[in-house]
Amino acid sequence: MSIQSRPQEDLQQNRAEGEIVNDFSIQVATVNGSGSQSSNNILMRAIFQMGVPISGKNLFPSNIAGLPTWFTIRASKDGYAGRKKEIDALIAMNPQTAREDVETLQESRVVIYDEKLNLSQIRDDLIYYPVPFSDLAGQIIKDVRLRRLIANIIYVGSAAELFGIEMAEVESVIAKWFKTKQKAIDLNIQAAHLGAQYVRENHTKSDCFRIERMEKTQGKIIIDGNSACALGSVFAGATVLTWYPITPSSSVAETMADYMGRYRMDPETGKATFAIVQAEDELAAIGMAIGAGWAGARSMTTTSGPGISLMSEFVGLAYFTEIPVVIFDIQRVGPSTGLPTRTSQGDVAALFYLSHGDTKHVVLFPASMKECFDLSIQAFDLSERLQQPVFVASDLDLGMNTWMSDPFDYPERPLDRGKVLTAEDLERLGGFARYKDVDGDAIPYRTLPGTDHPAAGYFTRGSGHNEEARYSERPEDYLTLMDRLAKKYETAKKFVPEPIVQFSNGAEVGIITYGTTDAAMEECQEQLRQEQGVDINYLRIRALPFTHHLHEFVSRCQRVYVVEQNRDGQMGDLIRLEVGNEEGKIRKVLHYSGLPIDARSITDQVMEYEKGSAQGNHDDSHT
Amino acid sequence: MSIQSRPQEDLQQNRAEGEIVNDFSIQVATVNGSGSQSSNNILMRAIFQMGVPISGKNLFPSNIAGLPTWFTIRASKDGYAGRKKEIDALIAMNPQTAREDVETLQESRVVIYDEKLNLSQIRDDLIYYPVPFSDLAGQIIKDVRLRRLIANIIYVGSAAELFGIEMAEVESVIAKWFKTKQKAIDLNIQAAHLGAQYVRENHTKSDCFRIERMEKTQGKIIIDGNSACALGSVFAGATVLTWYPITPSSSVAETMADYMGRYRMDPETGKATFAIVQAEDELAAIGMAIGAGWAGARSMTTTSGPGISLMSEFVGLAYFTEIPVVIFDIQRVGPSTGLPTRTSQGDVAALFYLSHGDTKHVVLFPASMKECFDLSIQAFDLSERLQQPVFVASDLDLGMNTWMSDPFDYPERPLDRGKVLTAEDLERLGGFARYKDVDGDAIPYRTLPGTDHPAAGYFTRGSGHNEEARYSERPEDYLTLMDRLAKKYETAKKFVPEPIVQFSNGAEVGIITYGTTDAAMEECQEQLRQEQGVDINYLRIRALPFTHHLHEFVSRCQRVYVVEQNRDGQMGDLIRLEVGNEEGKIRKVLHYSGLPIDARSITDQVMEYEKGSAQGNHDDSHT
Amino acid sequence: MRKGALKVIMTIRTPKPKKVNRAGLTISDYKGSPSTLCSGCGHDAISSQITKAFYEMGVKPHQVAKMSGIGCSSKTPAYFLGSSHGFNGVHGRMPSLATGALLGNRDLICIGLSGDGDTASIGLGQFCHLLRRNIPMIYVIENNGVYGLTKGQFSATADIGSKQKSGVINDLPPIDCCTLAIEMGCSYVARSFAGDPKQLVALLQGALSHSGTAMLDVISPCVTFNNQESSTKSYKWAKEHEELLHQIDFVPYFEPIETVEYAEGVMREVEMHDGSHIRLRKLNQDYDPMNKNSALSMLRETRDSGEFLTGLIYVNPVAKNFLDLLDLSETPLAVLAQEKVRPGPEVLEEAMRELM
Amino acid sequence: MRKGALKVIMTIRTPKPKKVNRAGLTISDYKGSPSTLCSGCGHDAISSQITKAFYEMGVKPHQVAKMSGIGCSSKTPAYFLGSSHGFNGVHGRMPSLATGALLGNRDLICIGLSGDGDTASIGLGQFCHLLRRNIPMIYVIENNGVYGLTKGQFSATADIGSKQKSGVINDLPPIDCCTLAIEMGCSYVARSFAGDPKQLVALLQGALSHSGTAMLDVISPCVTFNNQESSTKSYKWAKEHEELLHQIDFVPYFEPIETVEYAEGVMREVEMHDGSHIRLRKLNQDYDPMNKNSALSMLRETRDSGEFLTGLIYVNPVAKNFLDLLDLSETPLAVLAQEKVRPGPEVLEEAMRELM
Ligand SMILES: Cc1ncc(C[n+]2csc(CCOP(=O)(O)OP(=O)(O)O)c2C)c(N)n1
Ligand SMILES: Cc1ncc(C[n+]2csc(CCOP(=O)(O)OP(=O)(O)O)c2C)c(N)n1
Ligand code: SF4
Ligand code: SF4
Ligand SMILES: [Mg+2]
Ligand SMILES: [Mg+2]
Repeated sequence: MSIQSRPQEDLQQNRAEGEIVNDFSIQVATVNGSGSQSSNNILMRAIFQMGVPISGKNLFPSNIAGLPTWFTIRASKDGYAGRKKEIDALIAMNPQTAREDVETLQESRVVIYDEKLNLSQIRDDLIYYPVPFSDLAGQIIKDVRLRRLIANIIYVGSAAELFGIEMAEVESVIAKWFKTKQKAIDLNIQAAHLGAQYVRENHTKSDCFRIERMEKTQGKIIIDGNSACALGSVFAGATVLTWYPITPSSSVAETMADYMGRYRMDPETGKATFAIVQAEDELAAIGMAIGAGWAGARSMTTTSGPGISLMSEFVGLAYFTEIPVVIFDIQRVGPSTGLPTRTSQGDVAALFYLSHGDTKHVVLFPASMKECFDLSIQAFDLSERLQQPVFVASDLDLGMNTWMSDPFDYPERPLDRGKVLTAEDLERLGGFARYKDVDGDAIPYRTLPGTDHPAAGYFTRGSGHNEEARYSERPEDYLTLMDRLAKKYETAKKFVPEPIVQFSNGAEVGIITYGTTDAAMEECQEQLRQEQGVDINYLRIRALPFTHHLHEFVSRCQRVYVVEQNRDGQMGDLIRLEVGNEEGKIRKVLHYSGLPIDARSITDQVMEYEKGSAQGNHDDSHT
Repeated sequence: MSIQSRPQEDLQQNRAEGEIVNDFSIQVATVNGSGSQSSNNILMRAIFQMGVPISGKNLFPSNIAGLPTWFTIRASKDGYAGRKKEIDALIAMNPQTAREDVETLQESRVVIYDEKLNLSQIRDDLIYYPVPFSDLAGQIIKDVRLRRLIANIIYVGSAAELFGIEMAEVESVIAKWFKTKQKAIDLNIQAAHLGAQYVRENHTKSDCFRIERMEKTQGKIIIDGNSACALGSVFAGATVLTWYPITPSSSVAETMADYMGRYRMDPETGKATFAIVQAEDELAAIGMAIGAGWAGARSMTTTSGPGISLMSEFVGLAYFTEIPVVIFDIQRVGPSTGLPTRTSQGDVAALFYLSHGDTKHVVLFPASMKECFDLSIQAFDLSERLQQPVFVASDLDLGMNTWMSDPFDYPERPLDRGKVLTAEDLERLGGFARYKDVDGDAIPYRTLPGTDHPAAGYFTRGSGHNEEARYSERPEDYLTLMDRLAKKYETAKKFVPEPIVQFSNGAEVGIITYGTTDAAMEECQEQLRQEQGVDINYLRIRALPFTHHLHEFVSRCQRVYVVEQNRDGQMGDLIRLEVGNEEGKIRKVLHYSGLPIDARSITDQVMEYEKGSAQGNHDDSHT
Repeated sequence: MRKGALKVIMTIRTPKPKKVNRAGLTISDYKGSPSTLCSGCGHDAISSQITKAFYEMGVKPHQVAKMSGIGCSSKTPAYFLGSSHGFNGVHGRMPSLATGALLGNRDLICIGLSGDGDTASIGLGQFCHLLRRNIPMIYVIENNGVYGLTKGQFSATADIGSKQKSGVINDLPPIDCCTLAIEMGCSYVARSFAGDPKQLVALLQGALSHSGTAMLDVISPCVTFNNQESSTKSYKWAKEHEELLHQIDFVPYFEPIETVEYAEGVMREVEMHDGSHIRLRKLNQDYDPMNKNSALSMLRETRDSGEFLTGLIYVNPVAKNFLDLLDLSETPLAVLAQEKVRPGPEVLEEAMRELM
Repeated sequence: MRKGALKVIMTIRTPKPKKVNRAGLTISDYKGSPSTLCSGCGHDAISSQITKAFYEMGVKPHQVAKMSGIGCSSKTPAYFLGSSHGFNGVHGRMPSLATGALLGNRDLICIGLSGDGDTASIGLGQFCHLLRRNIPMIYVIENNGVYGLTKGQFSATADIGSKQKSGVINDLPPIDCCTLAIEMGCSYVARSFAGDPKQLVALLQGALSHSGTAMLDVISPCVTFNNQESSTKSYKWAKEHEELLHQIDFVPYFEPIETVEYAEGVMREVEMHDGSHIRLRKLNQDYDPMNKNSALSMLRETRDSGEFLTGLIYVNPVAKNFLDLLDLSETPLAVLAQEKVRPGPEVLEEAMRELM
């Protein structure tokens, strides 16, 4: 299979005097479990070390070994990190997909491939560089299994040679990658050279793509969103993580376990200042997290769609009993099991309304590596401040793909543990009412179990209760409680991260996004400006509930496009509820194929609308 | 505690020359488990047999015995069945609540009470009829436990005497109630007479409430909504019921078990034509129901809020794999455990969006006993026709309270088993593609397991699949599938029950309700007309998705009030998404104390808005 | 006779009724709000014994966390230790809440109350996984063989062949929570009866001295829905069929152990984690509750012979509990200071360098 | 030697390889789509034996319902009996789907495929309740002690002390699915090994002849995440430690039973529900799989001694299954005609009269 239908971009167009420098994509087509991950990373990092901004997207199947996988490296002098629809250079290593992979390329693109596949007959409008990878591998290693691995690093060498990636950088990356394994280092470097040498001796470069040293990556880091969330949680002082494995969220917990083991053992006692428990399922995972939050720990769980559904009942309990807990939803393609290894933003409505009865939840939407780190930290503060569950809605593209980023800043603000009464406080106050709105912000005070004061204890229950936390079926008590919870949601608006807003003079069109969709926007704005002469105002949502900024933004635009990666335009609906939708002002631009959204798709859909011709799949049933 | 704050209705106002006939409410305040249920029913049915329309609402605690319970009988010559806010006659049997019960009455109302409680000092603006219930009971029975039961029937006699309920009717109801238990019949009749006699000899009637024979109940039945849903399911040909006990839904399953045992044993074989299984929890209950639906049975499950949350993951599976299953949600007050014995319409959003990812569900909203029967039947047809889960959203008020109704009509249409291919069909067609939109209505064809044809088998999976039901991660397959499911939801609009619409000439105000809220509307319309001179247009939603009627209705009204029993105005939001909300045209009238909504509360809130002064709890954050 | 015999023993055991206990508190400090259960409900009897056991052991109420699911049984935490924190969660999922609470604060003395439906029907999975983890808490099943709060449906411990008021008959075998608990690795497994207060108090005190999960399967009749004589969960049946495995004396660590002379094999003494002693006095045969296999056989035999065996069926006083295995800091995680849980800037820098 | 011995027996058993079976179908009619599992995965070996067993028994593919949860193991139903209906549901909840499918159509021959995580971790509750109900189906646990599909985390059957690639160590005891199954009332309990095709086929055929739940706990190595020698779920360990409880001959009901002479106590014969016979030939000691208690003791002993016992551990060929108990109409509920399921107008009138 191939991962895309043949897109329409004319190469000539963006070619500056015959050459395209630091602005193209290389896709390696291989099978999973074949060990190509490291070579792909080495290739990507070598470009990175030449100062050229990169991003890497791994498109893998939902199985363990033997099925087609595509790793796409995008080099972008402008630092565009979103998916680039068109592939400029294909490294075809997978017989199963080679033909289709080649067929879907656009003309005059590059194909580096294993000679045996002989692909050159398929089309004559491409530039082919056949390389006998396995034979070359055979020259330096006998073991057949290893030979496969070595072939991978050989294509790195060939590509480096072709695109002008300095071999010195390749070598240094290899050295870093294999750390202390000197034998591996030598072998891989040897193989890389072999690949380069072969190309040098047997091919003359006839394509237009080149990497040239620049200065845009100094001091940058390369990381994935799940690791960034894990780091954020470590520095948020999270103490209890209870989770159940599910793609694409597992690596949040697993990476966190590593970091915790390194950074969170008490130096004095050598004991753990955290507990990580793999629960028997998601009901138990969220139950444990809520129990820990109730006891006063900074607790969290990590999951994806199906887990969110299973957590519904417990999340309602936490909302109603006002217990802090942070829930990471690394979204994948739903409904049901859906496409576990594809990305989407399809859980927005589920998260906002999660659980039966009148519930509304706080959800944060990180859009970058920095935000994965920062908002993870803020999520814990918010959750303890507001005494309610807080969701961090990431997705597979953000969470499992590799992104370039500035290093993270150390948090300035100390931990906000919220309104907790100590024994001393109780002594002073002579008691407390667990669910009373003392401060007028609808946030009550709580005590932690174990607080050594006769007035500390109270009874938490998911059934009706009054301000003293006593059981009550009285209509007036229930109204008081539910109205306070509604008011607390208003209070939340003061604490959640504000949207990022950007106005351009005289722009009529507004675009709203959230989360990873933002990665395509810088490029999209450029396309709209360059190709269409359209300037836009831009707002990026970072949290539910919405803040007043949204109203202002919408009122300052003639037409607002909400761009998101799900079928129903879930955020678009929430925005319409919040600000209304006078004469169809709020329009939906949707992308839900499971592939990360790309600038081109957004630009095209926006322009379709703008030309008053919105039609087809992505037409919007509400307008 | 008392169940309401003191309402403001001036008795004089609705008093026709000094007397109020067949238009008042009697509330019996007692404790649960004290056996007052039967006497309350006898009192209510005696009035019913006098031709006077009645409705009975039981307000009971979430425990088994010993806590305050209020049973309210409303006699209404106009047949108003909604809750009447003000209590006209109190029968005070519960020392725990007597004082507060009396304090919350309005002036010149009636109090019949156990002499020992001596309540007459509390206020002097009420009419008191003390009766020594236990002493009287002691006269006819020694056993202390039985004496308590007998005291209950004694107050029935006293009330009958006071309000002019014919003793002959009381006797015939008692006879019916205790069926063949002659001893019980005699004892109860004796006790009733004793109660009547005591009042005759010791009190002179000084209140204005009277029951007078009329002709409005002939041929009517008395039933609760859960029994009506159970009967509907029996006649819908439901074959598999898998459930887990939860208030207020349990009696759907339990009543259905009775009916099935009587009406659905195969006369020829004596075997069951149905299976009823009490599962270990709601995940298993819905799982079994889906498995049965997949196998081709008409399957159903019954639950309430917490169960709905637990069913989330499985419901997403059924939506995505297109398996019919009917889910009854007898709504109670949520979130979480909430108030298990109070009523609400709080699950609308949860049901509509249930499960992660892009999902939208079909939900039916019965508003009467007849509709509980009819829509239950239609739910199964819809579910098999559309091949997706269908929810029947009832609630505690509808489901567990007693309502008067016309008898149910026998279904005209035969069962619609939807698009199922037999071995013969397959032979003719030479095969099929499980998920292909052959007819252009987005509804595919299915085969049942066990179909004796080599082409019958297909593989059902919650993961991505193509039209042939094969595993697929291809973006284009996923888009095709999700777009078809969206289109199928459009198709559903052709099949779901249309709303009930009623226009009055020149009316500017429109009111929209659904489910039990309708019970208060006839009375509310009368109040608006009589007291405010306001005529309204009325639309009652009977299903999600909405049909075109909603758009037409809204466009023909200046201002539309969506009246519902939850905090967030969940249906109101769905309506706003559907038709927009130009200058705050769609307004929310909310009631969420856990008590059934009453006409007065609606009338007052609507008028508040109309006078441009909507404020307070029920203010609407969206306008 | 038995009761007589018991009394004697109790006098040895029970610390002379004092006005206040070691914590300086009176018995009423261990009471809760008035029960809203049916009068005569077995659950209320259990609440009283919990009150008594915690009082006699001088447990500090503020250290206690009372956890429960949903059901009549799960309401009981409101009816004892009123000044302790309590958490009445969702149906069948108390084990995960309790586990989390103890992860958050390892110092809590945790007691979970559940019903047979809450534990053996909806909660079976979480129950088993809690036992596998040997979470340090007392887990009481108030076992009446029915769903009380929802008015009498069968639970997974209902007698096979038993009949509901509605006439429905149960044809599934009951789950034996004690056997299951032992198989799942529970380190303190006891069965008792709401109608046998003395034994129950002793077993609860033993449980309080235990460092892992202490599971008590307590037959607790539902007088409203399942107290007919035929029910193995009825007062009458349980009274008539109760077979004591042994007589139990509990000697708390803070009491002097008077050495009493016993004939060979008449008494076994189990030293608990906290130094308390459980003394088991032979009745019919000498029974070793530290032997898992004989415990399982004993359970099978008595089950087959329809006896209602009560007592301390299995105990392993030294099994490591889950918190030990996690090697958690002594200070409860919930109250660790910021310095302990937020690494310094240099750590973040190190992490960043590695990613460059 | 063992293998040798087995071969002999097999020749007695296996119906001479024919081109087509009783259903007139060839072995390839029982194949499915090509596997996408790792080459060498134990699960694929099991799929082959299922294909073989169903072929040899002449099962009609259209009567079969293949059910599964989520996991590498749960993908396997796609890799055999390609023309049968299959249902790959949600994680850990296959038991309820299978139960429902059989309620809807009692004629289905149902086989469920699950993993140790799917069954013993997330699915433990539903698994136990399925067994209690004795649902008539084959339930295969492809037990590799890890979560394969999510890349190697521990399941509830992971060896205590075993180490993940990440270095994390498991300190919880593994659940023994066979013991649990017997305790929960399962009526056919077997343990086998993906590397012992002959035994597995025989056990699957016996399962096909059984009228209640037949649970097969099959050790099925995960070559990618848990095949290191130290793992009790690895090929090497299993091969080296496998202890056959007996040698199994299966004689399907449609084959003549040649009476072979055996010395006293050398062979046991179990007659199955459908008239097939399972012949168990003594190896070390004579073992009676119809005795629950000895089955449980045997499991405990071998577990303690670290042996890997395989064979038919317990069977009760006459236990009533859930559908029998429900007294369902012979015609599957799914295909009952309208006349059977919608009572006439007179019935509704009667119901209405009662409510007046
Ligand atoms: C998710 C969920 N399902 C169902 C219920 C309804 N419910 C409340 S208590 C209960 C069973 C209680 O039985 P048991 O645990 O034995 O307690 P008992 O009342 O007998 O003491 C049920 C089914 C619920 N509250 N939540
Ligand atoms: C509700 C839910 N939680 C988590 C997952 C992720 N998940 C998929 S398979 C699996 C475990 C599979 O382990 P096992 O059942 O042993 O099967 P194996 O892959 O080892 O054969 C998990 C946790 C999921 N699909 N659904
Ligand atoms: S219903 Fe049964 S369990 Fe519940 S309180 Fe009453 S007696 Fe106890
Ligand atoms: S990961 Fe393990 S279980 Fe999964 S397919 Fe590979 S070998 Fe089999
Ligand atoms: Mg119970
Ligand atoms: Mg596994």
